Amino acid sequence: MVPVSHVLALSVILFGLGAAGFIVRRNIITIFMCIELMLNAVNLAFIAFSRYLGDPDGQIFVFFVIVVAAAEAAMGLAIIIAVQRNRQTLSIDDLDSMKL
Amino acid sequence: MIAPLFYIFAGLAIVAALSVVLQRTPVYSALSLILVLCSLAVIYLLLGAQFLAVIQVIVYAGAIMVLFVFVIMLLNARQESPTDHSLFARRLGLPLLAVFLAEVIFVVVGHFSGTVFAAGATFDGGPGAVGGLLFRNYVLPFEVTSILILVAVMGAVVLAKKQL
Amino acid sequence: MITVQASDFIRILPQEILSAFAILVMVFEPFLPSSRKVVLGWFSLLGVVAAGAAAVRTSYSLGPAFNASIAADPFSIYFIALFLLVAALCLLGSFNYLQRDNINHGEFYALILMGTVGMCFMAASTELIMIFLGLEISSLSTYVLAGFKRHDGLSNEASLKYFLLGSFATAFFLYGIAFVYGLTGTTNLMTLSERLSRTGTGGTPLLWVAIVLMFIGLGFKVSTAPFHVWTPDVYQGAPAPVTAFLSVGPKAAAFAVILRIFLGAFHAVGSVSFQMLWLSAILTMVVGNLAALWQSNVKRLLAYSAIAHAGYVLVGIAAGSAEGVSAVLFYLTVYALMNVGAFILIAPIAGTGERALRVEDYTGLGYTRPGVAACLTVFMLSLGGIPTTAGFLGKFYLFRAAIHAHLIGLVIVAVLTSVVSVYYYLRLVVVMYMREGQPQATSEPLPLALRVALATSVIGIFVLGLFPLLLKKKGEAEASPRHTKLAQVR
Amino acid sequence: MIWLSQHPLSVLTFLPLAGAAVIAFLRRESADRIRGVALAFSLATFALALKLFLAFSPNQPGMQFVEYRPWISSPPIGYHLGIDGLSVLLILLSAFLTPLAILASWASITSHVKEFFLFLLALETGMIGVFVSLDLFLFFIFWEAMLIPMYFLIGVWGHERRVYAAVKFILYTMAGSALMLVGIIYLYTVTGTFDLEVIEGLVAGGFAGLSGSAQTWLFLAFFLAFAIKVPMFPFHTWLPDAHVEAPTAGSVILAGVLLKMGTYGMLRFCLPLFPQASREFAPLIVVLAIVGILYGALVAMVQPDMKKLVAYSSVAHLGFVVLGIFTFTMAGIQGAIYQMCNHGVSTGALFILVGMLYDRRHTRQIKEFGGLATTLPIYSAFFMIVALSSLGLPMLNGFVGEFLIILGAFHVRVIYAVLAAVGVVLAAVYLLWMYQRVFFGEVTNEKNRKLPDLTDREKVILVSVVFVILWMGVYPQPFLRRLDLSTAHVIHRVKHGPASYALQRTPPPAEPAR
Amino acid sequence: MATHSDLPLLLLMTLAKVVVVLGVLLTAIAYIVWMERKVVAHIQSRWGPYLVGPHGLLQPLADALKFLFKEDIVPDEVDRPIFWLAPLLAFTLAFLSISVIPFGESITIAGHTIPLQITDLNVGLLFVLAVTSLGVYGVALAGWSSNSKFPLFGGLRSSAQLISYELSLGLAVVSVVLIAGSLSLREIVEQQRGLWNICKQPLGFLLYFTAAVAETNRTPFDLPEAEAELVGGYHTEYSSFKFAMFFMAEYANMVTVSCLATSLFFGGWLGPVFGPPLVRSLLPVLWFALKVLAFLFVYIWIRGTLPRFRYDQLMGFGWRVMLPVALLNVLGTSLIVAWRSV
Repeated sequence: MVPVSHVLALSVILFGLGAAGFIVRRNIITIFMCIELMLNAVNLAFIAFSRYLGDPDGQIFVFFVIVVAAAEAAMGLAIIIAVQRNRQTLSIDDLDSMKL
Repeated sequence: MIAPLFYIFAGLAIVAALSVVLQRTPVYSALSLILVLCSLAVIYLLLGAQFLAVIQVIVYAGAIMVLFVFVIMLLNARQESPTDHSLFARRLGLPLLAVFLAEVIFVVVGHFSGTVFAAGATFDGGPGAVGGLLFRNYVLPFEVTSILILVAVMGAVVLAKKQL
Repeated sequence: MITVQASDFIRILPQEILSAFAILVMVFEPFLPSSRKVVLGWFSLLGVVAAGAAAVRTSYSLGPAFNASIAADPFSIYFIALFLLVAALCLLGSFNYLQRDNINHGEFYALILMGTVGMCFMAASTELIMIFLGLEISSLSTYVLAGFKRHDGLSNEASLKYFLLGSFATAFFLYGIAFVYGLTGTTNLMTLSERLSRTGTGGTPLLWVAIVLMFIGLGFKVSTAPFHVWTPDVYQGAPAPVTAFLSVGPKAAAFAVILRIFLGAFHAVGSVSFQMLWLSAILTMVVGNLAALWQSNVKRLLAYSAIAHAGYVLVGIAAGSAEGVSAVLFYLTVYALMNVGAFILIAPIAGTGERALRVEDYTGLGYTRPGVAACLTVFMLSLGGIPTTAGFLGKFYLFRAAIHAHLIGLVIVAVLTSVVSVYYYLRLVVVMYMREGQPQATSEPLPLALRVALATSVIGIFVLGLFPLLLKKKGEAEASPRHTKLAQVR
Repeated sequence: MIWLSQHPLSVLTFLPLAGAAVIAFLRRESADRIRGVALAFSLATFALALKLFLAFSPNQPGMQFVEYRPWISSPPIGYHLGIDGLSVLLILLSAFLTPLAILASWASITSHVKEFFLFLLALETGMIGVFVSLDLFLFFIFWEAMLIPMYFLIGVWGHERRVYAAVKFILYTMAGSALMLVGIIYLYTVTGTFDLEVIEGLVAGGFAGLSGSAQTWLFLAFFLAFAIKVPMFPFHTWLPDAHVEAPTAGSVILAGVLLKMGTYGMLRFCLPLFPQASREFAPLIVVLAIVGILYGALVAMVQPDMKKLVAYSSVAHLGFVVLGIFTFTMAGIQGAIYQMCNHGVSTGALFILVGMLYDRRHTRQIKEFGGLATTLPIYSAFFMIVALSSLGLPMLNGFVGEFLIILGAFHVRVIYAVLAAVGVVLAAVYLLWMYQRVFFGEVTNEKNRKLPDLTDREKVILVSVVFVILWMGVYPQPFLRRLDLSTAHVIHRVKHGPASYALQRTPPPAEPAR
Repeated sequence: MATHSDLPLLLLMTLAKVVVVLGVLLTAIAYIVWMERKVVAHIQSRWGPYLVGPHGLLQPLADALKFLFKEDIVPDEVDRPIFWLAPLLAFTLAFLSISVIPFGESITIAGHTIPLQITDLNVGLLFVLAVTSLGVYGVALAGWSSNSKFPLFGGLRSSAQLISYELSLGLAVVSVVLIAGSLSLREIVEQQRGLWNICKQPLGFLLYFTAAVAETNRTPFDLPEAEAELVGGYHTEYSSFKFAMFFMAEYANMVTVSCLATSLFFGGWLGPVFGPPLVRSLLPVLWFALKVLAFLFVYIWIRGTLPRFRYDQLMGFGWRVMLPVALLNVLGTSLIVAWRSV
């Protein structure tokens, strides 16, 4: 069997990559995708724990996270479309009209 | 059988996740992300969560990511141009993040070192089990989700529709 | 099979009523011409009032509901009442604004109601899943509301930044939950608290990691430093009544969650969460207040002030006592009154399209619009913590709790930064009364609804400033006898 | 009505606020009616204060006219009022100066008249409230709340750099009082009450909850707030700005009353509550006070601006007061209290006089004047009397206070007395030199030739002031008599520290029932 | 659950099944194309392919050769990796979902009972839905990577269409699942021994089939490749073998959808069974094949007779008619199921 810690390590690595991408990337769609990556890392952790504890409740959480991710995606992409429509840019660096 | 498959797909997931982060073209990132999602679905399956594995593919890969790809195409997002606006964030944020996550890994691995998954006799990841829980113990969250989705629908319409 | 009883539904009655009204608003929306959409606003207000009545009803049948995933306890009733107050004030403050800026869509009201529902769920839930869902409902509503001026670049930008950073934070919060779950095998706060104290897993580093992760997530929501970076941009870009809503509502809700989780469920863990709160409080107060000094845009200025106020609240939470909790509850109400008041007042001053937002635009306002200026002055003084206003008593209670807990250094930082804050609050007063010139601000008379909202805030500020016990007694009931009871249901 | 007569202090405190409320409902255009109402209320307050002063029994120890009423039950904050000899004098001073300030701004304030008088009356409530509060919390509320009207008075109706001055004023004071708030809350957490008398009793009884170092820190927290308010030497920089930029009424109240709050606070709180710390810090404070006296005097001497000169003279005079307090002698403290009143009257009068000149010429530069004695004889005469009072000429009020203080200092150390005396001489130098340059000699500036002399209203103001100056100089007994017990009490507390004082003069108010 | 000792054998058998199914399917596809050309020709009073082999029976082979040996044109501006990936994805996914469809009961060879199905997942139906939901990518990415106007529009249209109709499709399937109480296709088929689901779910079937036609981009829903407006739609820029992959994917999808319809509504392999054991186990496969063939014929028949929708009509129909009806159907079904179980 696979040790629990290996699954969790995978989860942390994915989470970290997502967070790093959030910081590094400039395209808002990519940034958003990095958030999705983080959510997936969370889900993996939940499933690993759920399996580890022999307790199916953790799966429920994953279910809700997926639902929320879907809702967020719909919303986020709508926001991105609205931004693109008004500002003609997808780069987070161009969205700085409010500094002071 | 399970262990090698796990390591193969874990490796695939990491490589694909790296690709999500490093690709400059959003479509490539999206495709890499789909790959991550599918690898994870396989890992879910290996961990006994069949229902969620399938849901992962249907909802995540099949709906959410389609939406992403769709928007990328709609907005015709090509390669992003590198800028140094974020230099501060990179210089400060990345090392901090790295340290923090290294610590987390250290703690997690330390905490669970040596433990393996119990033989999954008590664990049922099929649709029946999940559905049963959902409608018995978690009926309120389930119903509340409908409000969430209503908000999301409303929000998406408000923000993205050309004429209200 | 499914064991849901009638009492379960009574215990979430306010949320149900709000949701029902929100849906009705959506149903009626297409049948009203654009000019008469304000009817929906009044209808939503009716919904808020009805929910208030429902909260009273709920308070007579306290207890856990839906498999202990949610609790109707004094704590949640208090917060629900607070959210309803905020929603009502924001609704009153938005009618005219929406019409004037030509964004008079019924969805606005529905989203405000939905956001309130989410916040109510956050405060009432004793189950991390429910807290998470509540958080998401309120967040998604406010993301849209922030971008409600669809054709305005700033509003879009605000919405986007709020969304991206909010989701980022949510991921952290969730990850924290995952670790808590992995460690204890439960996501129910009551069970969690029991298991933590029984098994003594309190000290494991993994739990610390979980706590830190959750705190990062919630820290974004309440905008504590260094997770505050989104706040000024979002507050500036969002339509002013929305800023009023999101500067108070989600923040208070997140504080409710922090109280429930950190003082309720994790109280056995102690030191780590305390260190974190302490550090974060100091950073937040210093960063918020110092940054506010350089702002020339009123909304940004108030945004930094809102950050600073989160720091003050953290002082009360760091105290970690029942006294601290009661002080926090009191302070949040006070904060709601003054901050909502200030933001909904900014809207009519700024005029169509929110043009007059610089501090200089307020020049001479004290003489051209004495009433408006007087209200704004009251809000500023209260935010600055000048006695006889509720802002002072709020801070006083927080500091008292902290000193009781021997956090004197923290309190000294707090009082000194609040002196600094007086400087920037008074800048507005200075330009309104002490500078000559014609104000850039518009001079259309205030609509009735806004007057009602402002009067409520101003009167509330003074009444609470002089007779805090009208509310404080309630706050104490919520927090007593021991804060550990927070997560439990009497 | 019976209720009103039974609660004289509440009535006294809130009467001006009632006046402010009345003004709030008057129409903006009827400026004269507003002025009239303001004057009427301030005079009524003064009458009440006078009645209170006369009714105050000099032989009865402890607080008089005590009112107690639970206000906020958690934490137990009481609406606790009461006065002793110290406060009754200062209340009288406040009530006396306010009508003068109103009269002095009768004609000079023409814009936003309504708000001006509204704030002025609100300010009076704040001042009296500070002096009557026997609950630390209540005291703090009045102490802070009072800043707001003052801030507006300076900021709206002041001179060129008014905004700067107003903000500086409020920030300095708040910075000090913020720490005091921490001190107050800490004191509460240790003793469980905000009631001054209860805490004092505890401290006097050798209360164990207050360790030596805690006492030191608390003393510093309180003292800093008061020292900034006084202002003592290194914290004085807000004062010249505020005084100079404030309108006449503002300067009068600021110099006349607000500065006294600092010294009042030292006497009321620092000394009795933290006797040990007070004794420890006394030498340092005395030195600072003397530095303040000399520094204030020297700087005053070179000021080209009359108002600034008066402002710096305040620094010097308040140095005297602090010196007197920290001698811990009967003479020193009595002198200090007396000097507080003197300074209030004479410096207030000086500001009024400078204000009158400013109304006529719109300048305060000394070099702009000269030979005014010929064009404005009555004015010059009044100015002379007031200046002499300020520099401490025997037979006038200033002398009594300064003499007593120097006497007290002499008991502690001779050198203190000598240096303080040098300060008196310097005061004579800068005041008389200024007087000489402004009033004597030929009229050098043509603009000064046609100046009108005092109006009747101005004469009323100045006559009343001079009357008080003379009375206080010639017959200080009624004032000093009322101070005896209070002073003795303070000295006893500070000298004998937490050692032996067990006498509970007034029973502490019972813990309020829920 | 397989124990470890069975594992190699199991793998071997699975592999064999994959090879067989794939072979059959590929051939089938080839001849469906032939059938389509013939049927449409006859509907239009023509002869159709007639030259290569008797009745043009070798025509598919000729087509395949042509596809293989034609020049593979890759335009300059395309996004090469994705341009490659898209047809591959479409092709693979189309063939993947067939793996859970049971085409017969079981066959016993050398003492081993082999179910006539590649894998029997307990979430089999969901697996099919999952795989079909991924099908969008092939089309969308093809349109995108071509970096050309018409393919992009075609790709976008197709994505929108697939997403829209997938909902109705899923909901129609849900009503069947509600009745069956299982997600395993084998079980669903077994339960239809008494009565085919088409009798219980006529509306469901109608919805399913309509949505299925739309899902496979067939006429009258073939907007993504509407020649009149979009030249060739998403595969305008494709040629040679890559085009063939799209082509085969489309037909494979048709087969899958027909298989699914058969299993869900028409009793799958069920039918009269008689004869010796081998025949007994092969007859169900025949029934299954015939039912599927019938569906394919209907497909072609529709293509031959119905005109194409306009794009807004298509979307409107999907969201305003199909979805509400499907929802009502689910609601009604669940009420009946609930009422029965009380």
